[in-house]
This record gives sequence, C-alpha cells and structure tokens, in this order.
Amino acid sequence: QKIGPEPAVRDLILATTTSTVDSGLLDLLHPVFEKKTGYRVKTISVGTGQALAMGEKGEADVLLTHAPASEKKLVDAGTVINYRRVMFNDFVLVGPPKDPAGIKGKPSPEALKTIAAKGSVFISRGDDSGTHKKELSVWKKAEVTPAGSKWYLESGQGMGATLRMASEKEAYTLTDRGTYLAQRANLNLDILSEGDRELLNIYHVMQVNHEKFNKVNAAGAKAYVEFMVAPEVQKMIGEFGKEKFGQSLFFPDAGKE
Amino acid sequence: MKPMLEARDLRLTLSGREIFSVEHLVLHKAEVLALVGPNGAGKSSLLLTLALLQKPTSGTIQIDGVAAGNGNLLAIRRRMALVFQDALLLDTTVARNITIPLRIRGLSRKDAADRCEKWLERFGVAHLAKRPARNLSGGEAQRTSLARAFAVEPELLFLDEPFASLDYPTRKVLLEDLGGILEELNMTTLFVTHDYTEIPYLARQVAVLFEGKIVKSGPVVQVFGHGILDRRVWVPWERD
Amino acid sequence: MKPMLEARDLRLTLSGREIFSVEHLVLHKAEVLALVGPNGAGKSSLLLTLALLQKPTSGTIQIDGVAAGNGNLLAIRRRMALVFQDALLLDTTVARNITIPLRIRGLSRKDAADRCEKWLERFGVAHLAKRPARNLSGGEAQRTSLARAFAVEPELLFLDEPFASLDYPTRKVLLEDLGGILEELNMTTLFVTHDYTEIPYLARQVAVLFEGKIVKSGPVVQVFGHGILDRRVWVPWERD
Amino acid sequence: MDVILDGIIEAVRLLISLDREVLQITLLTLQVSGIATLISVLIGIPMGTVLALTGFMGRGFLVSLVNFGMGLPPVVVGLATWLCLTRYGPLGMLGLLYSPAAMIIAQAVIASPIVAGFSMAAIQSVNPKLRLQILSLGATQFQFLFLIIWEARLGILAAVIAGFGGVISEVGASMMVGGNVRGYTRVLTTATVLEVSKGSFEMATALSIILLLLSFSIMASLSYLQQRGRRP
Amino acid sequence: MDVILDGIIEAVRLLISLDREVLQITLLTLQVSGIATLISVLIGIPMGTVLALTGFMGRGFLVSLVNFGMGLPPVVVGLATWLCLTRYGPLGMLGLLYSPAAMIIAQAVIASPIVAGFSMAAIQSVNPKLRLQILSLGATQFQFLFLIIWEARLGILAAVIAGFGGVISEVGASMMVGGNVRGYTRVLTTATVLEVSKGSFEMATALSIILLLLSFSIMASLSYLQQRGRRP
Ligand SMILES: Nc1ncnc2c1ncn2[C@@H]1O[C@H](COP(=O)(O)OP(=O)(O)OP(=O)(O)O)[C@@H](O)[C@H]1O
Ligand SMILES: Nc1ncnc2c1ncn2[C@@H]1O[C@H](COP(=O)(O)OP(=O)(O)OP(=O)(O)O)[C@@H](O)[C@H]1O
Ligand SMILES: [Mg+2]
Ligand SMILES: [Mg+2]
Repeated sequence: QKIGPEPAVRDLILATTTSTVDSGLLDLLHPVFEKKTGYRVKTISVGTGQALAMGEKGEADVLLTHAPASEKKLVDAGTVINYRRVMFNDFVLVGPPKDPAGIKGKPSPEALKTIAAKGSVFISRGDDSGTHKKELSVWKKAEVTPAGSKWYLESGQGMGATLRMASEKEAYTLTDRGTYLAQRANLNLDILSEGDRELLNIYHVMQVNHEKFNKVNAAGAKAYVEFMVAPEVQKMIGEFGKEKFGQSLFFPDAGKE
Repeated sequence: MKPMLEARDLRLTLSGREIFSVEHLVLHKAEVLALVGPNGAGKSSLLLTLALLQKPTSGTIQIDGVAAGNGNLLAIRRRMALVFQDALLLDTTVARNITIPLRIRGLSRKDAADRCEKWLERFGVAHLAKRPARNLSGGEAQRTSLARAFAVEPELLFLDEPFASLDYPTRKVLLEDLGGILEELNMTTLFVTHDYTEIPYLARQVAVLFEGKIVKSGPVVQVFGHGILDRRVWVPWERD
Repeated sequence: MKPMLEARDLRLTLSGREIFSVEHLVLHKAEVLALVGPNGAGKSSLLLTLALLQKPTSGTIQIDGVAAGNGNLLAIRRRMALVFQDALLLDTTVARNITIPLRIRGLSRKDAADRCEKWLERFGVAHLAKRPARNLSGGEAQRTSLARAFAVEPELLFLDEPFASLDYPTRKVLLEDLGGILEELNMTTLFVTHDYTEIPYLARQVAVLFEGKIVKSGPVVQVFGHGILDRRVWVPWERD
Repeated sequence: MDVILDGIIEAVRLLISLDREVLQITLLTLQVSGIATLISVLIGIPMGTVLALTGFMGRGFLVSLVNFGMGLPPVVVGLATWLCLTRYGPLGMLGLLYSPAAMIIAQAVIASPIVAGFSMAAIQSVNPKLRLQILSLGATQFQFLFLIIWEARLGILAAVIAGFGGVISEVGASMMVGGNVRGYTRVLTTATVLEVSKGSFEMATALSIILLLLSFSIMASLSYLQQRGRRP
Repeated sequence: MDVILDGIIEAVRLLISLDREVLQITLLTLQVSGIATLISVLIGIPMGTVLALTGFMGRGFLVSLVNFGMGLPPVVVGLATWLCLTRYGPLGMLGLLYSPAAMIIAQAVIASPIVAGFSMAAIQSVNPKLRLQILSLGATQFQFLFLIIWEARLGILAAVIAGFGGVISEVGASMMVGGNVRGYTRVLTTATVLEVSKGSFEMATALSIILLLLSFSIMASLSYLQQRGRRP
C-alpha cells in the first residue's frame, strides 16, 4: 500500500556510519520505507568523516550520523538542512573481565586516568569517527594526552574490528553500546564503566541542501527524514534488538532538541 | 618477361653484424635456383628476407615486377610458400597444419581437404593426418612441412634444406617426382641445400653464398663439374 | 668382456601405439654401430630409451654390466652424451652451453674452459663462443651441440642425425676426423643417419630399424654392398 | 575452530535451502566478475599481443606500465573510479556510482593489465620463428593473431584465470564504487566483510565457503581446459 | 578532479618533507610484502616446477587447487588466518595476531599459489625435449631444476611480479590480521582505507600515489630484468 505517486528520481543515497548498518537496524527499516515511497535506498556505510565529507560534496542525498559537533558545522554552513534528531544510545568503556587497571564502576574520565596511570593497553579507533571524537573529548576531560604512549594503540578500523582487537589483546576501549551488544557473543570483554551524561551517543538525520547541489534528490531526502522521525518508525527503533539481546540498542529520540 | 623475383643491393645487419650483402639476384619465372654455401653463410637469412619475412637493412625486392612494400605484403605472401630449415608446425593435427593456409586463402572446406589429402599422400604421410603434429618424428615433421608448402601451389617457393631429415629412398623418390611437379605447376623455386647430389634433380642454376656474398653463380654443371650426377647407394630395407 | 650396452626385450608404447620392440641389442666396448631406417621407424625413440631418457614400457637395459635403475641413473648418464636430431641449446652463450655439462661433472672452471675451446675449435665454431645460442644458424647450432657432446668425452655416445645440417666440406672433414677421435677416446657409439655415405667413415656395424623392429644387422659392407664407399662432389667455394 | 565448523554447516544450509538473498548475491557476483573478465579479455589479450609482437617507440614504457598495472591496488583503482564517477566528477553525468556497472568498470580496470601482462609473457614464449612461419602461410593480421594466440593458449588461459581470480576475490574497489547496497550491489566478498564487521563469523565463513566453491568450480573448469592433453 | 590534484600536491609535500610517519609506513609495506613475496617464491617456484614436470596421482587435483588458490580471496585468507591466530585458535599460543608477522603469513598464503601457478605454466611452456637434453647433460635433480628455471625465466619473473603485485596491493587480509595499528602494522593500503573512511580524500590520494610510485619502480625494475635482451 504505497503512498503518493511514483518518485521522479528513484535512487536515494544515504551516507551513514557503520554502526547503524552493522547493528541491522537499517535492514529492518528500509524495506518499509521503500515499499511505502517507491524509493530505492542506496545505503553507503562509511566512517563518520567520510559520510560528512560526502554530504559536503553533495555526493549523498541524506545523512545519518552521530558526531553532533562536526554536524553542526555543516548545518551552520547551510550544507545540510532539515536537521533532525532521531535516536540515541550511549558509549561504554569495556575491558577484560579481570579488569587489571581496576576501573570498574568509576566514571569515565577517572577510569581513563587510571588506565593511563597503570599503563594498561587502550585501543582507540583513531579514525575520526563519532566514537573516536567522543573518546578524545573524554581524554581531554581526564587531562591526559595519550597520543604517542606505548600503551595507546590506534586501530584505524571500525568498531567491530576494534572490539575484536581489544578482546584479543586484553585491552580497554570505548564503544557504542549497540555494536558491543551485537558482537558480545564473540568477545571476551565486559562493560566496566557506563552511564555518564557526556557519554550519550546521539544520531541525527539530515537532508543535503538541494539548493547548493543540483543533483541531490531533494524529494527523496525529505521523505527519508520525515520517515525516520515518524512515530511508527520511532516505535520500531525502540523495539529493535529487544528480542535478540533482551534490551534496546537504540532509543527513539525524535523531536527532543 | 618480368622476372618473378628480383633483388637489388639487399643488405641485412643484425646485432651490428653484416649477415649478407647481395648486389643483384634474379629468379626468372619457372626457374629453379639452388643456393649453397657453408654454415653461417647467410643462406637462411637471405631466404627469409626474399620471402618478405625479414626486413632488410637496405635494398629493394621486386616480385613479378612490383616492388614489395607495406601495402601489398599480404597479397604477395599468398603467392609464396616457405619451408623452414626446422619444420615449424602448429600445435594441432597434421591435416589442419595443411588446411590452415588453404582456408586462409579462401578455399572451401572440401577443396582444402582434397588438396590436403593429395599432398600428404605425395609426401608419404597420409596415414598421419589425424595425429597431433607435436609428436611427429623429425622426418615426418619435415614431410608435413613440405606438404603444407606444396599444397598452396605457390608461384614462388622457398625451400631451406627441405630434405635433410628424410630417409634416403623417400628423398630419392621425391627428388625424382618434384622436378616434374615444379615444372608442371610452373613454380619458381629457390632452394638451399648442403647435399649437392640433390641439386641436379631440381635445379639448372646454382648460386654460391660465402660470408654473405654471392661468390659464384651459373649453371650447375659449370659450378660443380659432372661428378655431381653420380651417386648410388642401396636401400637396406628394400633388398631381398 | 662385458658389453658396454645391452638391451633385452625393449618395448615402447606411446598413446596406444607400439613405437618399437627390440628383442636384443648389444654394443661392445669401443664399437660404433650405425642405426638406419625410414622416417618414423622409431630410431630417435630407441636412442632416447637407450640413453635412459625415455622409460621403456618393458625390457631391461644394462650399461657396462649393471642394470640401469633409479638408483644409478645419474651416475650412468654422466658416462654418456647425446646429440639430438634438432640441436637443443640452452638460452645462453655458445661457450656456456659447452661448459655447463662439464661443470656439472665437477671440472674446474679452467679445465672446462680449455676443453670448451678445444672442441669448439674442432667443430669450427670457436669464433661463436661468446654469441647467444639463440641466434645461431642451423649448422652452427648443430656443431655446437656436437661440441657439447664430445667435450664431456663420454664412454657412450648417442648421435641422432648429427651431420644433417652441416655443409658438405665440414661434414667430410669431420667424418674423416671423428673416426679417429672415437677410436682414440674409446667411445662406444650408436649413431642414426639417413645419409648412408657417412656410415663407412665411422661404423663397422649397422642395424636396420623398420617399423620398430630390427630387420637386419651386421657389418656395413654386408648390408649395403660396396657401392656405399663411392662418393665424389666438389666444394664450390674452394675451387679456383 | 567451532566457527569454521558452524560456518560449513551454515553454508550447507544456505545452499540447500536456496536462500533467496544468498542466491541473488551469488548470481550478481558471477555476473559482475564475469562481465568484467570478459571486458578485460577483450582489452588485455590484444594489448598483450601487440606488446609482445611489435616494437615501437615507448614500448618499454608501456610494458612497465602494464606490469605495474598488474599490481595496481584495488583500493587505489576503487578510489580513482569513485572520484571519476561521483556526481560532480568528470563522469558524474552518467550516474553510475553505486551500481553494478560501476563495479564492472572498476573490476575491468583491475583485470585488464593482469590479462595483458600474462598474455604478453605467453606470446613472447612462442618460438619467434613460428611467428614468421605463420606469416608465411599468408595469414592476415587477424588470422596471424588468432594462430599465435592458439599456440600460446596455455599461457593465455592462465592469464584469464588470473584476471578472473583477481576480480572475483577483490573487495576494496567493489566496496567503494558499488557501496555494498543490499539487493543491488552486494556481492560475496563485500557481504563477507559486512558479516565480519557485524561479528557474525559463522555467516561470514558460510559466505566465504560459497565464494570458494564458486571460484573453485570455475577455476577447475578453466584449468581442465588448460591442462587437457598436457601431461608432463 | 581537484581532489586528485590536491592529492598529488600532498604526495609531493609528504615525500619532500620525508614525513616520518609516512616513511615508516612505506618501509613497513616494503618489508612485509617483500618478505611475503620471498617466502612465496621459496614455496611457489619449487611447487610449480614439480607440478609442471612430474606426473603423479592426484596431480590434476593439485593443479586445480593451485589455480584455485590463485583466486583465493584475500578476505577469506584474512578470515582464515585470523581464526587460526586468535588467542584460542589453533596457533593462538604464538601470539602473532595484529603483528607484522601475521601479515606476512597471510600475504605469503595469498602469493604462494600465484607464484606456483604461473611458474607451472612457464615451465610447461619450455620445449619438453629440452628437458630431456638437460637430463642427458648429466644434471642432478637440483641442477636440472636450476637450468629449467633459467630457460623459463621470463615466465617465472612474471610469476614473481604477479605475486608481489598481489600482496603489496592487497588490503582485506592485512587489515584483518594486522589490524592497521598506527606505527606498528599500518601499511600503505590500510592507511589509504583509513583516510578514505575519515573523508580525507586528498590524503588518501597522496598515499595511493606513494603506493603507486613504490610499486611502479619495483615493477619497472622487475620488468626491465624480464625484458632485457628480448626485443620482439
Ligand atoms: N608421444 C608420442 N605419441 C604417439 N606417437 C609418437 C610419440 N612420439 C613419437 N611417436 C611416433 O613414433 C614413431 C617413431 O618416432 P621416431 O621419432 O622414433 O622416428 P625416427 O625413426 O627417429 O624417424 P625420423 O627418421 O623421421 O627422425 C613416429 O611415427 C612418431 O610419430
Ligand atoms: N639475430 C641475429 N643476430 C646476430 N647474428 C645472427 C642473427 N641471426 C643470425 N645470425 C648470424 O647470421 C649468420 C647467418 O645465419 P644463417 O642462418 O642465415 O646461416 P645459414 O647460411 O643458413 O647457415 P646454415 O647452413 O648453418 O643453416 C650466422 O652466423 C648467424 O649466427
Ligand atoms: Mg640455414
Ligand atoms: Mg628421428
């Protein structure tokens, strides 16, 4: 039961971060969207940096990312419009169950301070992703400059690969809860620090400005943004993962700024 | 009448070495010329050059009154055939080795097969037609290579020691036959050989190449004397 | 005295075809045996088998009284040399083609170079020593291949139409020389040829292979008659 | 090793149940890599032949270019193709990015130098005198090429095998220009990477096994063709 | 195309300023792929030679296995190596995962069948009678191999070029088993992928160009070696 006429431009390019795809959320939502509107979503899952860069160059029609500080620059420059909050989850500090540095239960800046003091191995994504940016801001809060230290490794890879490396090397790392839950079965890592306010991980959806880039599929992008914030979709987001992991991976958040 | 082949001031230099330098060489129509000379004299190289397969360093070659150049190379090559010193067969059956140049020249499948059969028969290798050329014995390969050249019934034929690996009785029978065939088909022929006893069977004229130069040429008996006509050996598997 | 080479019930079948079937073949020490027969008779295949390069389908070969088997193959092969029907040279210089089998046999660099020079000289290709073997003329290649075989001074020598591409005067001189050399070095030799006039220069004994079977063997004159000794041709570039 | 075992079981299950999505991915893989190989054969064999047979100015440079192209990193090809095909890139008007056509282009760019380089080596190893013999048979340029290629068929088939093997197993470029869009440009390699990053090693192993089965059966038939009648 | 231009400028800048990190990455790339190629040469050439020269039961199967290995997807090799080297995997006690050694292992697994397959084709195209001639020179097994390889050197060098080209440009396996750890296992290809995912296309282009320069100069010297004295 499709709504509205056949779209003029059928292909819609969504640039998003790996976490949304790897969790399986978009595989659930997109068939619904496609059926409803007739668009074909080409989901390009890349690093946050690349997703934003694609937006800046007009190479994508719509973005779904989780790096508010960097996104803000695009909004201010008028590169993206219709900037809407969609959902959130949070970042957690994970590490080996033995917890050699003893950070369990400590708030995140303090935990990082302890890790640095003990010289326990910490793995950073080092890829300018939303997670990496968040991690750097926590280090800043902890007043530690980890770069260059022997115990500080930069994996330069996505969250899943970084988690596996941490598990193998019995190291600590910062991860978003969704990816951690999805991969938990294969990992030898426990959540050791969570719940800080600044560890919120907020996802926004936004349209690339068609007035700046003439090839952008404006109608499709608008439809996508509206779809993501629609109440029934928000409900689906909230339900997602409960069955498999016993808890939600994302929390619907539309309309709250 | 225009000569079938005429070369002037033909010179070839490879890797800084002068391989041959021939001022003038003429082959009249239906003439058979034997080319002799010691190893390394440049016979094979000269043959390749005259057959338009090796570009000379300088000089001109006229075929049937027409200067050979880039434009007419293919057309001229199709009037020629060449038997190399070592039989170079394609990696397929004996029969297809014969028919390929015929099909290339536009003969129908049937005509090509007929000719192939005829010439394989003539060179005594008809029984090998279906065999892969790769496994032939030395003599069998050379016969196939000869059959391939004759099957195209060329106007101009180049033979580079074509009988070297043939057994004696075959060679004898062939030599006796081929003279007639060349005449019948009006083939202008240049053939290189080391076995001077072969010469009188086929050629009236002989040219002697020595260190890249033609040092002597003329009628056979004039160059070799009459002794050349005399040769008698028995074939051991034909007696009693 | 044990024979240098003795083969019994030697049979070879390839692709379902019987190539040869030889009941008994003996070569006594220092004996030179000529092997003749029509093209495709199986001469080259027999030679390869006797030289332990082709595994026979059945039968045994004894070298100097010892049965050839997997254990002693290399040792026996080093007592032999083989000249193939087509000169098979390695893609390097002429000189290195000669020295490689010598160095393989443990000769010092100096000894190998000396022998190489000596035999290149003997076969008239000393001037080619530094040339890449790939560009040689047919006769030059065959001479190199001969020099390579003789340079190892083997006890047992196999020659497969070794003179087919040599020019006539060289062939004549070589034939006259080689008889002495073989005798002097006590080389037991089996050689295949199509040119029966070569036989009396080198061999006393001859065996005739026909369709894979030895149909006749014995002293040369007995097999061929006396006509074989008679051959006279002039060398055109040596007169006047 | 449980993962591998589970992967095998999962692969068998997927194959038996003819899982629609896996089937579609497999067909697309074959289609994209097959067409890319075909294109690279059409470009590479003539190119390798020309380089092997003719001497012209700049040939040496071209030869090293081809040899170098054989080692062209798929990632780099992917990046370059991506930059060319983006909306505002030089070929943006074609709108090919994130489509199977884009993957075919990138894969053909990867495979062509491989096919060309190995064809060249194969044809160079044909006895040069045989080339002259073929010319002397009266062959036209085209017939000449056909016969030479026939003589070098062993090596040329190896070239095709290498080209196909190079692209069917490639992931970097396909990922970049195809985008791994589900149901549209997802092929076996990109799907495997996705499953790994999702942490589902069993599924990744299963997809790997399907990819291996696929390329094994194709390689086996090609190598059967190549080795037919060639015993050592 | 601005991106490419900027990339070139950036590459030149990095090269001129001898940027320490880039230098280190480049050296590691050379080291890892060089050693892997060496290992694959030591395994692949003898293996290809044996397959080309001897007939034994199961040879046909082995030949298709090698041909198939030539198309072994790096991703799959990476996955398999990773599974073997993980802490609780069969080789976990070696503690090699996420080290250059692990990358060398994976790359050698990728390159060996390539080298073996092409060596086989090269040696098969040597005139079979020449093999007998070499035996008749009295060569030992080893001398025989040496001489046959010498005759097939054109094709064998092509095999080495292909092997090296395959690994230096590979990214999937290196990423998986090496982990792209900065200053330790980051090579040019993995660094390029990282820069792309950061959205810094200029830096990615610059790294690509350095990789291309590197592989071009190596390929050029190898192909010079190969083509020396071989004019058509
Ligand atoms: N691998 C093979 N498969 C089938 N037949 C073969 C094979 N090798 C050789 N032959 C055949 O065996 C026969 C004997 O070959 P061989 O080379 O021994 O002959 P030959 O007596 O040396 O002949 P020539 O005088 O022409 O050199 C030939 O008919 C040849 O076609
Ligand atoms: N590419 C090349 N570079 C250098 N020298 C060459 C090349 N090709 C041939 N030669 C030399 O040219 C000379 C003539 O060779 P050619 O093959 O024409 O001799 P030929 O008269 O046919 O000798 P044969 O009777 O031995 O066959 C030989 O000395 C040969 O080594
Ligand atoms: Mg010659
Ligand atoms: Mg023979």
